[in-house]
Amino acid sequence: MTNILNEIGIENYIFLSVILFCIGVFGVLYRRNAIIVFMSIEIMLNAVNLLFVAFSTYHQDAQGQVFVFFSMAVAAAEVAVGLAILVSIFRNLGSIDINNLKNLKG
Amino acid sequence: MNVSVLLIILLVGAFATYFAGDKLASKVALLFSLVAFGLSIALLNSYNAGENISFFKYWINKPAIAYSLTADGLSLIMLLLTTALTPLIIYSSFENEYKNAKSFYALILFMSFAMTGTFLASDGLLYYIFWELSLIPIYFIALIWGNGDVEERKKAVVKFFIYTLAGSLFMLIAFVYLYQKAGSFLIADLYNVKLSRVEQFWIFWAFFLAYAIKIPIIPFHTWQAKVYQKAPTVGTMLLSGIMLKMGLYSVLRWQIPVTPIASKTYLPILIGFGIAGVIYGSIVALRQKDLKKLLAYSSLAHVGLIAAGCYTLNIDGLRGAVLQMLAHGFVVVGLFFAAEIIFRRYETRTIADMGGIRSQAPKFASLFMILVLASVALPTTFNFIGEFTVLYSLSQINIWFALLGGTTIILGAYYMLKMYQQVMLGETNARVFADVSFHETLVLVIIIAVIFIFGLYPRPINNLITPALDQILRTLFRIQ
Amino acid sequence: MIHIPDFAHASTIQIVFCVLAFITVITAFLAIFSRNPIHSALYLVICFFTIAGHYLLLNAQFLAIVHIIVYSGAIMILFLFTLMLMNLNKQNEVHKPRITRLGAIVSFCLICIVLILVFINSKPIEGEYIATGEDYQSIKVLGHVLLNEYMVPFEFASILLLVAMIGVVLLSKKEKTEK
Amino acid sequence: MNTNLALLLLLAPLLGFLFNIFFGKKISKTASGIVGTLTVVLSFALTLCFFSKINIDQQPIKIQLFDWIQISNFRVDFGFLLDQLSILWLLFVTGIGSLIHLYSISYMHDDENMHKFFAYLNLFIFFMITLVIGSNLLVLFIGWEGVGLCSYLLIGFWHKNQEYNDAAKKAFIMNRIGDLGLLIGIFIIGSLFSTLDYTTLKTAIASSANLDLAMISLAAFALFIGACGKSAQIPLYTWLPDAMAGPTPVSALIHAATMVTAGIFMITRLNYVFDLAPEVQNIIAIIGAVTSLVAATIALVQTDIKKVLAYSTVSQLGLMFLALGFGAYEIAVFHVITHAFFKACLFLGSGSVIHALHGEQDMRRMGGLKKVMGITFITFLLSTLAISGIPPFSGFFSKDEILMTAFEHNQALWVIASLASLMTAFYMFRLLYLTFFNEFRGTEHQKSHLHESPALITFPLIVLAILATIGGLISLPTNSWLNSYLAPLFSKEAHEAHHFGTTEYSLMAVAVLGGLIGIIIAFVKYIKQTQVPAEDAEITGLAKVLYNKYYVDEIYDAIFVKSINALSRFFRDYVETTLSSLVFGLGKVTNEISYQGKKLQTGSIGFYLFVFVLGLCSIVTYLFLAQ
Repeated sequence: MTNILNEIGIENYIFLSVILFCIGVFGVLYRRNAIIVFMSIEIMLNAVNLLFVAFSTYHQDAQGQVFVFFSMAVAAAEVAVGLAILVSIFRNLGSIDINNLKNLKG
Repeated sequence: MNVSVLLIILLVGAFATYFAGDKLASKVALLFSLVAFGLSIALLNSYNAGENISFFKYWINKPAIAYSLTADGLSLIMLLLTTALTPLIIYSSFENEYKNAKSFYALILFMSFAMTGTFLASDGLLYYIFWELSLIPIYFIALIWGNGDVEERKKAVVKFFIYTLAGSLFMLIAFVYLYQKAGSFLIADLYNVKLSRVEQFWIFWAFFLAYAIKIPIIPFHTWQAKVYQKAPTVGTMLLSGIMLKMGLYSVLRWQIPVTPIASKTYLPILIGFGIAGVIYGSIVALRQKDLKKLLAYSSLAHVGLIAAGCYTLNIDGLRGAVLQMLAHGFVVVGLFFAAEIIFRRYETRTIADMGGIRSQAPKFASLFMILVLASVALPTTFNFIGEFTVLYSLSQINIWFALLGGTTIILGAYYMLKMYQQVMLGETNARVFADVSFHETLVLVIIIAVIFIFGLYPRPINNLITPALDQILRTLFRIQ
Repeated sequence: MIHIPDFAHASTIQIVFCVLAFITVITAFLAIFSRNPIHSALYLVICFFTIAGHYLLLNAQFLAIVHIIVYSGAIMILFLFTLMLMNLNKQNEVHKPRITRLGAIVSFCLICIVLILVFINSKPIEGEYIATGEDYQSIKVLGHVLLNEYMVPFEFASILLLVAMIGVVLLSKKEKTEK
Repeated sequence: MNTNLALLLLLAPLLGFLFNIFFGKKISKTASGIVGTLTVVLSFALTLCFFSKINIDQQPIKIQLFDWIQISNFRVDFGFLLDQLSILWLLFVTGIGSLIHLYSISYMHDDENMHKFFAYLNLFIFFMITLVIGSNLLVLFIGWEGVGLCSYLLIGFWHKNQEYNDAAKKAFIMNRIGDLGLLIGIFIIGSLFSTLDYTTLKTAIASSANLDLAMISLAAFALFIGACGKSAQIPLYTWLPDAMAGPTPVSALIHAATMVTAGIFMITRLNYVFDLAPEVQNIIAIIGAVTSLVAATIALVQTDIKKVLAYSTVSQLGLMFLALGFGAYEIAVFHVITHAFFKACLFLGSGSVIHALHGEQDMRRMGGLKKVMGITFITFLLSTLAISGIPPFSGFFSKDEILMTAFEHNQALWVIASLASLMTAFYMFRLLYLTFFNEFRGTEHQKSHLHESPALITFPLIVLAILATIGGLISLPTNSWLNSYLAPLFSKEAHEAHHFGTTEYSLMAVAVLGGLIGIIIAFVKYIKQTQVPAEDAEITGLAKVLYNKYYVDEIYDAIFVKSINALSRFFRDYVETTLSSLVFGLGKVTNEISYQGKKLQTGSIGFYLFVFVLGLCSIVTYLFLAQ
């Protein structure tokens, strides 16, 4: 059994995940809709997960994948809690435009 | 038995007072403070008998901090001052009603604990901890139980707190630097660490800032008058009677021996600071309208002279300074108590509202007069011995120092007698002034007795402190 | 040293990778840019599927399945439910001011350039990709690792999920402020 | 035995003080007065014992109690020295003190706080004894400050009157200026000789080869400043006339006979120091002469009977300093003693007059008292003759000695001193005439109550008048008992008895003639022409300047008191606030920084994220470049 990376190369995974990550960052900065912001965060998480798996293969080690599991668990929890917060914000403010959330202004 | 027992007693006392409830608090606090006083007498005895009363235990390994308490003559005498004044101060407040008395008295004992620790600690960081710890209770005492407008009080007290804290921070920096050099916070190691001139310069002024604010030496005194005025009298007594002496003690214990070259170099400047304080404080005191503020400025003047004595770096100056510290501690407590006695009856501290008390309260007038005379250092009072010795040591350095410092004799008499005249003398006051009660008399009589006993026979104190001061000077001049 | 795929002589795997990668990036972009949040969510689902494809490509079958279950199956459904709950599909999002968008684009470019340059210049240790032939990512092995070495974090993860669950229930419950 | 007796001598008045302070109120006024008097009489009796003892064996008695102040290279003990000088001083301190106590029993009988008065008087005697018998300068200093304190307490005895309190305060503070001088002197002596003990000091000075004469002069000068304060010399004399606010026995005891002579005692005690500083001695002589003239001129026009006596005291003290300046210590001491007799008598006499007039002190409201107050008048007359230097009264001998010494050393000063004594004769007789002769000028009410004072008042007057008359016997020009008695004290040979030739006799004649001229002028003015001094508002010209004491008080007030108060106000209102605002300024700066920094927190998440990304980029870049 050959290593799949012989065919594709670890760099390409790196680039892919970098691009995905940057798209996530861009989404967070660009959009005002909190749900889309959340989705962008998910994209960033996935970019990292992808890199984990790629390196797990590279090192032929299961530990990378184990971390992906944990990361998924955290992501799931985060999304659940985050969306719940969003729902309650929506209930209170009638909008989820992040520009309206300026209570942190000093 | 060693000195840490004393600390434990005071700390336990603080808790016990808190849990005793508002009604019993003052009595429990008095009991514990008296026990502490008795204990410190016992410690003195065992020290005189040559027993080892120090305590040493490593506390934190890295950085190396030891729970190290050492008592020599100097520490012991300051200890005695603290433990003797604490019951007196507590007892003096017996006729006052305080809200939440349990916290009040617990804080007093806690403060006493912290100050005792400061006088005993021989590890730099431990000392620093006690030093800062003593600030917390007085902050609350002044803030919560103080008098006058709340906003102004808050302003004054917060200023005091932050100001002294900021000063101490420089001391902490100095300690950290010393630790880098010496690898230990223990005082003996700090004494032995080799420092260059420039290093000594920085460390010296860092220490100076902390102590100058605490003592206070002008121009770092601006917190003092307001806080004295706003704090409850008990707080003022604690501040002026004991806490100021922490700064002076620290000058002798920490600043001078650690930075000998700098101390010798800046000797004239520092004496100048002290004497400027004497003159400035006396002159400002002349025109104060508030009795407590006047006493605050008089305290500034006296403390300036003590500081000048500390910085003379000769045995007379040091001994005089210590004697004067003790004398000033008692007298200033007495004077503030006299102000409190008037306040209890007239509800005012404005001098202009007083006058004509003497014909109504002859007993109080006599006791107050004696305190005033002690404060102006009449011979046979304890203050005279201190003042004379300090002035003598100043004259050894330069006769002009003695002359300028000696203006305290004239100006002190001027503002104190002027105050006494405006407060006590004149046509009988229209308002009734009940003469001093038993409690009040007892407090004043104890203070006066101390003033006269040691004013006539200071030898026990001399014998106790002289070896310790000699040791400091030997360290200072690096004589083995 | 960048490994440029030789498209003329590309192997099947390489083609599959390129296609998958292309879809991933495009759908990610679309997810961000589409006006309608429902569309965004659907694009994102596709994106996640392609990522699962990458996992499969890397021989991590279990992970791919879990990924599909968790992300596409749970998280995205949650998103869709929320969107429908809020009835946001019609909501027209007001565009951000130009300066904000400019800032977003600048930072996007910046982070892209920085990261890519860093990775390019980081001079990875050149070497043969090892293939020990050992089984390291079957369910059996993973389960072993997960429940031996990482047992405590595993349990903590479960607690985390439990706590999240409770928290969500509490958060989304209607507050009884009217009393 | 000596120790116990000496301690009893010292402590008896202290016990009297304690008794009167604690129990005086409980017993009757007279009883407290008697207790006070008895303690002083006891001291006097003991002094007589010591006096006879020292006359026999000539040996000073030294008593060491315990150590007091520890200085690096020496120690100051509580120690007492009973030698010729201190016993002499004790004699008249306790002697006159007893008489004045006796006098006060009657004089103060109407005062509700009589027990306190006696307590303070006793305390004063105690401190005066301490001052006199201390064996070193610091014990002297205890007494020195202590008598100042008692003077303060007694001047302000009627404490409801703020003017009296001002006078008391002034006395204390001016004394303290002198005290600082004394302390500086003590410091210099201590550091030069490592001792403050008189006998050790004397031997140290005698035995040391190379003395630092400049420092010794400085010390002597500083000590002289101290003496100036206590003995009311220029420039520190203004407190003494004001001190007349106190009850009259106090003026007699403290401000005429005893306390004010402390400066002379101290200089005499340290004669061996002053002998080494001739330039300081010159200053002393000049100051003494000038003081005596200035005070005499002021006394010429005063109308308050006690003020006249006060300025006369200053003037006489000036004469004593003149003698001290010439190194004629025994002459100064002689004048101290005679002055104590006649001035105490004069003050007590004036007290008797004031008592009869119910507190009236203005001579313009007196007159004609000769008829009703016979004993007072006669004693007063005898004392006035004594102070005017008319032979054979005591003042003649002492004053004449001083003038003669002055003539020998410095004729300019002699002229000044003679002028002063001429004026003395004038104003004293002016006082006498205005008070006792012609018609009574007071109110009818006062007139109806005129009476001779009771025996308790007149008895001390008689005793003192006798002493004032015959006191000169102790030091006759040719055969001076005093000189030989005091001889052991002085390092150089006692002043040779003046060689009596034509010069001396003519000098004597001039002095007597001067006195007579003064008396005659007064007689012409106040008896023949029956003039009465003008009312305050009508005084003009030079008389006004004199009447207002050369405006010295006002000048001092303007220069020192006002300026220091202005400085105090300036410090309080400007310096304090500036310093305070500096400290607050630090806080304000911090506050402002934080306020400006707060604006960064816009609350816009987009902005935060943007900054966050930038930060991330820079960190990554940094980490990468740092490798």
